[in-house]
Amino acid sequence: MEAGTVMIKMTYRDAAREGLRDALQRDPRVFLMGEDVGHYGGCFAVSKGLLAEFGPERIRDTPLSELTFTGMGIGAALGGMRPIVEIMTVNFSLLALDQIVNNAATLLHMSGGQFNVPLVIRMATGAGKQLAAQHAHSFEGWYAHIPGIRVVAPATLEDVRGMLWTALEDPDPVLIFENNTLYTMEGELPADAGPVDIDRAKVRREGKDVTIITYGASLFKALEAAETLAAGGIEAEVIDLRTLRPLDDATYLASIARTHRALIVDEGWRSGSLAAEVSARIMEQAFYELDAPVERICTVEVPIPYARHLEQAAIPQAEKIVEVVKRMVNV
Amino acid sequence: MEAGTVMIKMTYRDAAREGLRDALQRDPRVFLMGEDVGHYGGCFAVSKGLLAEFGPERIRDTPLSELTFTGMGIGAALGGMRPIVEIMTVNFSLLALDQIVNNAATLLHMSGGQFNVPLVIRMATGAGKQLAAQHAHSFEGWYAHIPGIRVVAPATLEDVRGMLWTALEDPDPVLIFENNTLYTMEGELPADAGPVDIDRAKVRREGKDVTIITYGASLFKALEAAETLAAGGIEAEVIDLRTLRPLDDATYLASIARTHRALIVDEGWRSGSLAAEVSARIMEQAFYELDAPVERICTVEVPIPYARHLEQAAIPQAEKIVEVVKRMVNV
Amino acid sequence: MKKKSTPQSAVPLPDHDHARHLLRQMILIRRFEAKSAELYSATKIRGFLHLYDGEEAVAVGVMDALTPEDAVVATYREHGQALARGVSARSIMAEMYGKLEGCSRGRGGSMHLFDAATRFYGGNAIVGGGLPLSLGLALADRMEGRKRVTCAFFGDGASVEGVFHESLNLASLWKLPVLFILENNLYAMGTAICYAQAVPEFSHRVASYGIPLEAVDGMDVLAVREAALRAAAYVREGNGPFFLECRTYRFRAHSMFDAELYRTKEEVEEWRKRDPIPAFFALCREKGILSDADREELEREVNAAVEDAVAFAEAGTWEPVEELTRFVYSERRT
Amino acid sequence: MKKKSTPQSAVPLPDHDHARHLLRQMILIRRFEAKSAELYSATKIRGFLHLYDGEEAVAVGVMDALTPEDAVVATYREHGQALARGVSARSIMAEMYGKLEGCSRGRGGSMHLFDAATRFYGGNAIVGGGLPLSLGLALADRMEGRKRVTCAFFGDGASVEGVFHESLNLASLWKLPVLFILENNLYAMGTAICYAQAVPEFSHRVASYGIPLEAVDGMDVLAVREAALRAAAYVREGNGPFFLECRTYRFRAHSMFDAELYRTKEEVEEWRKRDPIPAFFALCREKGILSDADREELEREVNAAVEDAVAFAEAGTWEPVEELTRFVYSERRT
Ligand SMILES: Cc1ncc(C[n+]2csc(CCOP(=O)(O)OP(=O)(O)O)c2C)c(N)n1
Ligand SMILES: Cc1ncc(C[n+]2csc(CCOP(=O)(O)OP(=O)(O)O)c2C)c(N)n1
Ligand SMILES: [Mg+2]
Ligand SMILES: [Mg+2]
Repeated sequence: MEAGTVMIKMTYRDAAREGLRDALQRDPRVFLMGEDVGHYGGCFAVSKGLLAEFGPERIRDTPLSELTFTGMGIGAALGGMRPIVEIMTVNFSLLALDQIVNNAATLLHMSGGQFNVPLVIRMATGAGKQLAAQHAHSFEGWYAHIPGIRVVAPATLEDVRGMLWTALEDPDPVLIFENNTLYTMEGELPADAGPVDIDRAKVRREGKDVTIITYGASLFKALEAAETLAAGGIEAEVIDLRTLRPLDDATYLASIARTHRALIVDEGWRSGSLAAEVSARIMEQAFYELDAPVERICTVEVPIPYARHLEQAAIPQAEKIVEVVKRMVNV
Repeated sequence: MEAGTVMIKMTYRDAAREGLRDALQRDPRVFLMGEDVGHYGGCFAVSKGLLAEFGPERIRDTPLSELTFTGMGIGAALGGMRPIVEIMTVNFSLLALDQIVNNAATLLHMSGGQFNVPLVIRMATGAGKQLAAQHAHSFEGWYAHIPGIRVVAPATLEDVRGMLWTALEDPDPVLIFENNTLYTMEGELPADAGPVDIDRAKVRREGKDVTIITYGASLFKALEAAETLAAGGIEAEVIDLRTLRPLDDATYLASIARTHRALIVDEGWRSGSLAAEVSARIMEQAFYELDAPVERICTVEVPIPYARHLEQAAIPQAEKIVEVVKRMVNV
Repeated sequence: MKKKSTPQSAVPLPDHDHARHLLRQMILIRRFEAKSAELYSATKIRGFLHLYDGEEAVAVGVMDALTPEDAVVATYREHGQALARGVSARSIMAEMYGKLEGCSRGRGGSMHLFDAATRFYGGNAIVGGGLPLSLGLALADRMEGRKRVTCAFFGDGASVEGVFHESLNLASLWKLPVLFILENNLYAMGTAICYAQAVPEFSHRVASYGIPLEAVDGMDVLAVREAALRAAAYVREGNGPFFLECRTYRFRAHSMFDAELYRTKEEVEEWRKRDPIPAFFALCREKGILSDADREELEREVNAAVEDAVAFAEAGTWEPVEELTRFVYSERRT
Repeated sequence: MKKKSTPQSAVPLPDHDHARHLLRQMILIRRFEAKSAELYSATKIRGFLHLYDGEEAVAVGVMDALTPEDAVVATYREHGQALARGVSARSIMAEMYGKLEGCSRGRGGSMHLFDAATRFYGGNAIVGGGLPLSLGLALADRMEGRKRVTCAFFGDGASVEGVFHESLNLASLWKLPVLFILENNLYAMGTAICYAQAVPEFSHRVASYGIPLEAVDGMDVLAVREAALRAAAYVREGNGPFFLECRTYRFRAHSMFDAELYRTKEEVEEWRKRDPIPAFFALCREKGILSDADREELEREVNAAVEDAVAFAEAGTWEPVEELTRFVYSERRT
């Protein structure tokens, strides 16, 4: 950070809003559309105030028609705009999946390179707020299966603000997943915070004994666990994947070459999780570096229950990370 | 097989049809609904003749409304019927995904065990017929991520006929994926072929040098490769997963305990594939058995191209299996 | 196909017991939810909580027209729908506490109330997601020759989802015994109906599927009941689906996280003047069907019932964490 | 809002050049597809192949009403739409061969013809999947103040998908410059419209979204063209969407894998009597606009063009397998 940079206190939600304001101010082709982004102020208050500031042409409340307004975003991108489509939460994005998978992700390819789709889709994701089975999905890892789209998961204020900028400059569709438990997280951001790369994972904490690979809200559980472990003399390196598709293998492989042990923490259900993909890649690319099998902590394979104690038992927790790492390191 | 069993020559398509006829004859609660299952005779001619035999109450042509008729299947199952919903191909099932993920897979759990959903959904899947990006998805592995549903992939005549029976007896939703390149495959089936289990993987060929784990149409590529390899003195064991969710780990782990090497062949895209999950499980449960890293052959991460040479280059092939196994065994 | 709705005054009046029952149900819903909101602030209840405040006459009027054999598919704003259907206040409150004794064992919460005994098929939190289920339940009845009605509740917001179009078309095409209950409260979250619908009017669209529609004052419990009786009879007789539009209003915020920036206090006040509870009581008093004493007694009863529900929920138990993975699949495999 | 369509006789007649152009396009489509079917049997073309045989007047009439600045979103039955829009026969044939010189580099095939030069946005093989794209293209034009029309083709089958409802509502609500072209050929694959739609009639439903509709004889190229001109003008002037229903019929099977069990030969024969090509030629000859010699010349031209396209495709090259993973992401990142 430059000397003299003014730091501003804000929440993750504010940072997301500043990212949107930036984008709307910078590029007249940018507009935001989605359910309740305007008059209501955004389901998570992210877009609060933007309708008054930018008007109804650029902050567009849509009817409850996820499939169509998402596809409309694709069409508008083809037509030269830079739409930001907000799907309120990932849960409702299943209704729009056909447009994402069969149009956004394929048009460039099917047209032999003629039509790219510079579209950004934002959605909230994740469990942890007692919203029960239909409102607590973590499908960002699932989306990362689809070639033709880019999937990012900003965990920090800097990323939630800066990734949007970079995503809007990308010629291809970018899906941004904001974990719904992070909106109230507080932090500081430079007044002139700008774009950040959406290509590389980041080491968020250095350590020599084990590599913890994670992203999104689980990052903070991993960092918390790392502090606990440090007190017991175990130094965990914590890696924030940031971009889930395409995965930046180099960063975590380099870490594993030092630590020889890896744990992946992922809020998706275990079977077919992003964690499985990372584990398989480590198997393929770093098998001979490993002193112990790679392990995964994922969400238990159950529709997320409403009751708090059950929900918390279903999703990854810092204590569990501590427990597994201790076992791994003693192998 | 019992002595004296009469064997009948038929195709995979015929076997699928016989499975449907069995079911419709056996249980008056069973009915089939989907696009063009009646008057047209089924997109792949699987249900040809059934409308004439069972009438329009039980062979129901639906409008092009995937989301609604799939959800209607869920409702009919709740109402005591045993519906078989045919979604013409997995490609169109994205339109119905919300009902599958948010209702079929969750109702039992959300209702605290009150309402189970005895629904069977059949769909064709897979590439290989030059149908291009929107018509060549292999999402069965992707579906296997969802708790609350069971996912099966019959590769043989016996399985495509018998799995339906077992699926209809299951109290929970079962998705049956029939690979579209298999419909014309010929074989023999006993006249009285009946139900088969939908719990266990099967060793389709024994071998001591390497375990090839696969399912669906890739099974035959793996078997072909195994023959080639055998000529060169390498004995590959070939395992047909059959059920993709929940996975039967025991069968492939037992094999790996003998062969110490595993290759997974999967027609899904590589990142986040079912193959990744299997690899991760081997990592977790058989790390110390491995003489070489587990490898994967999956579909190249590209929307499936129309041109035959490109499409064939995108999906797994026997030659590639031979090549990878040779490399693995020489490690 | 559009029928005119009958105003409260023109509808035959209920007798004392019946009037008392209707009023009691509406008040029960109102008090139960007021208590729930309190308990939300006290963090006893969590997740989303959508109140039915102002819309009570809809659920109470409709449910009174159904038989126990009929089925109900509800929305996520379904406390009122569940209570009016006869799901016990105890089990609903326990559910919102997340207790084992809840109607969904604490796994569903406010948005996912289920009750097999009253054929209450949930609580669906995907807007419009219940519509196909209702068609399927109705199809099962039709195929089995059972003369039942499946009643599907949904909002104006749901009516712009694609699934609405598909469901109306299929229900009509296959003559399914579905009673569509539109709770038109003019808003989908913060989106006024004029921002959601090109033509914020249902009669022509519904008629274009060949489905008869009746629009009724959803603030008038007798009018809703009468219309629902006619509608249910039509459906039960095998004529196919019927569409009942109940024009109503929610007095409170969409959920507990709503600053209500999208409508004015004045608008809400105007609608509050049409509160279905005092309106119905006034009518009954004027006609000599119910007295002030009746009402007081009834309020006492309801308050006791709500307190009892809270006590039940408080005394309830937490499901052991070891049982987390139950109900992902059925325990029996037939 | 429904307008009566003008019969062929009442429409102003084209001059010689224009008539020749219209006839030539229809014949080009017919011959091109007949050749494609042959090449399919010869396994030069693979995958799905959906012929437009019988429906030529729709695409030719509509495209003649558009300007080069307008955009077209097509279906999977789009050879006719592409040819009429001006995508070259060569590049389409090469595409179906899977050659690098194809309009989609051989990656799309018959169902995914794309052409930036003519603003032809594909070839969409998900029924109804193109509708939202057309709305988005129109929205971009509207936001940028461009007076363009986006023309969305779709079938009767697509009209029962949820996306149809959502798209009509949104297009009307936001007054988007979309020209909806319904190719109503009475079947969706093997499903006759009466098995798909409760009310197999579009005018009321479309009106219920506040969108004007005109139904036109889709076997009459002049009537289609006139109606499309009026419709495009309406849309271009900023009045919002317009819905043109073209009543037509496909003479051949749905695709190359169709035993046509769902309709009778007699029905097909009846419709063949209304073949748009002989009908239009007969009119032009009767009115002295075109002669037999004109037609013969034109047939020769078209045959040559088709042969040329085939030769071009045959001579085309296969994209190197090494390039398989191109176009998954853009090569430039701005
Ligand atoms: C498919 C889907 N999209 C968005 C949401 C978020 N959401 C919850 S309630 C609601 C408004 C629904 O309005 P309406 O159907 O009119 O019912 P009301 O809340 O007025 O009772 C929205 C947008 C959702 N739950 N499901
Ligand atoms: C969403 C979806 N469901 C099913 C199909 C399979 N399918 C391809 S074409 C077709 C019929 C479409 O009929 P219509 O829209 O009337 O167009 P037409 O073929 O008559 O031109 C069907 C069912 C598909 N491609 N997409
Ligand atoms: Mg509403
Ligand atoms: Mg059609």
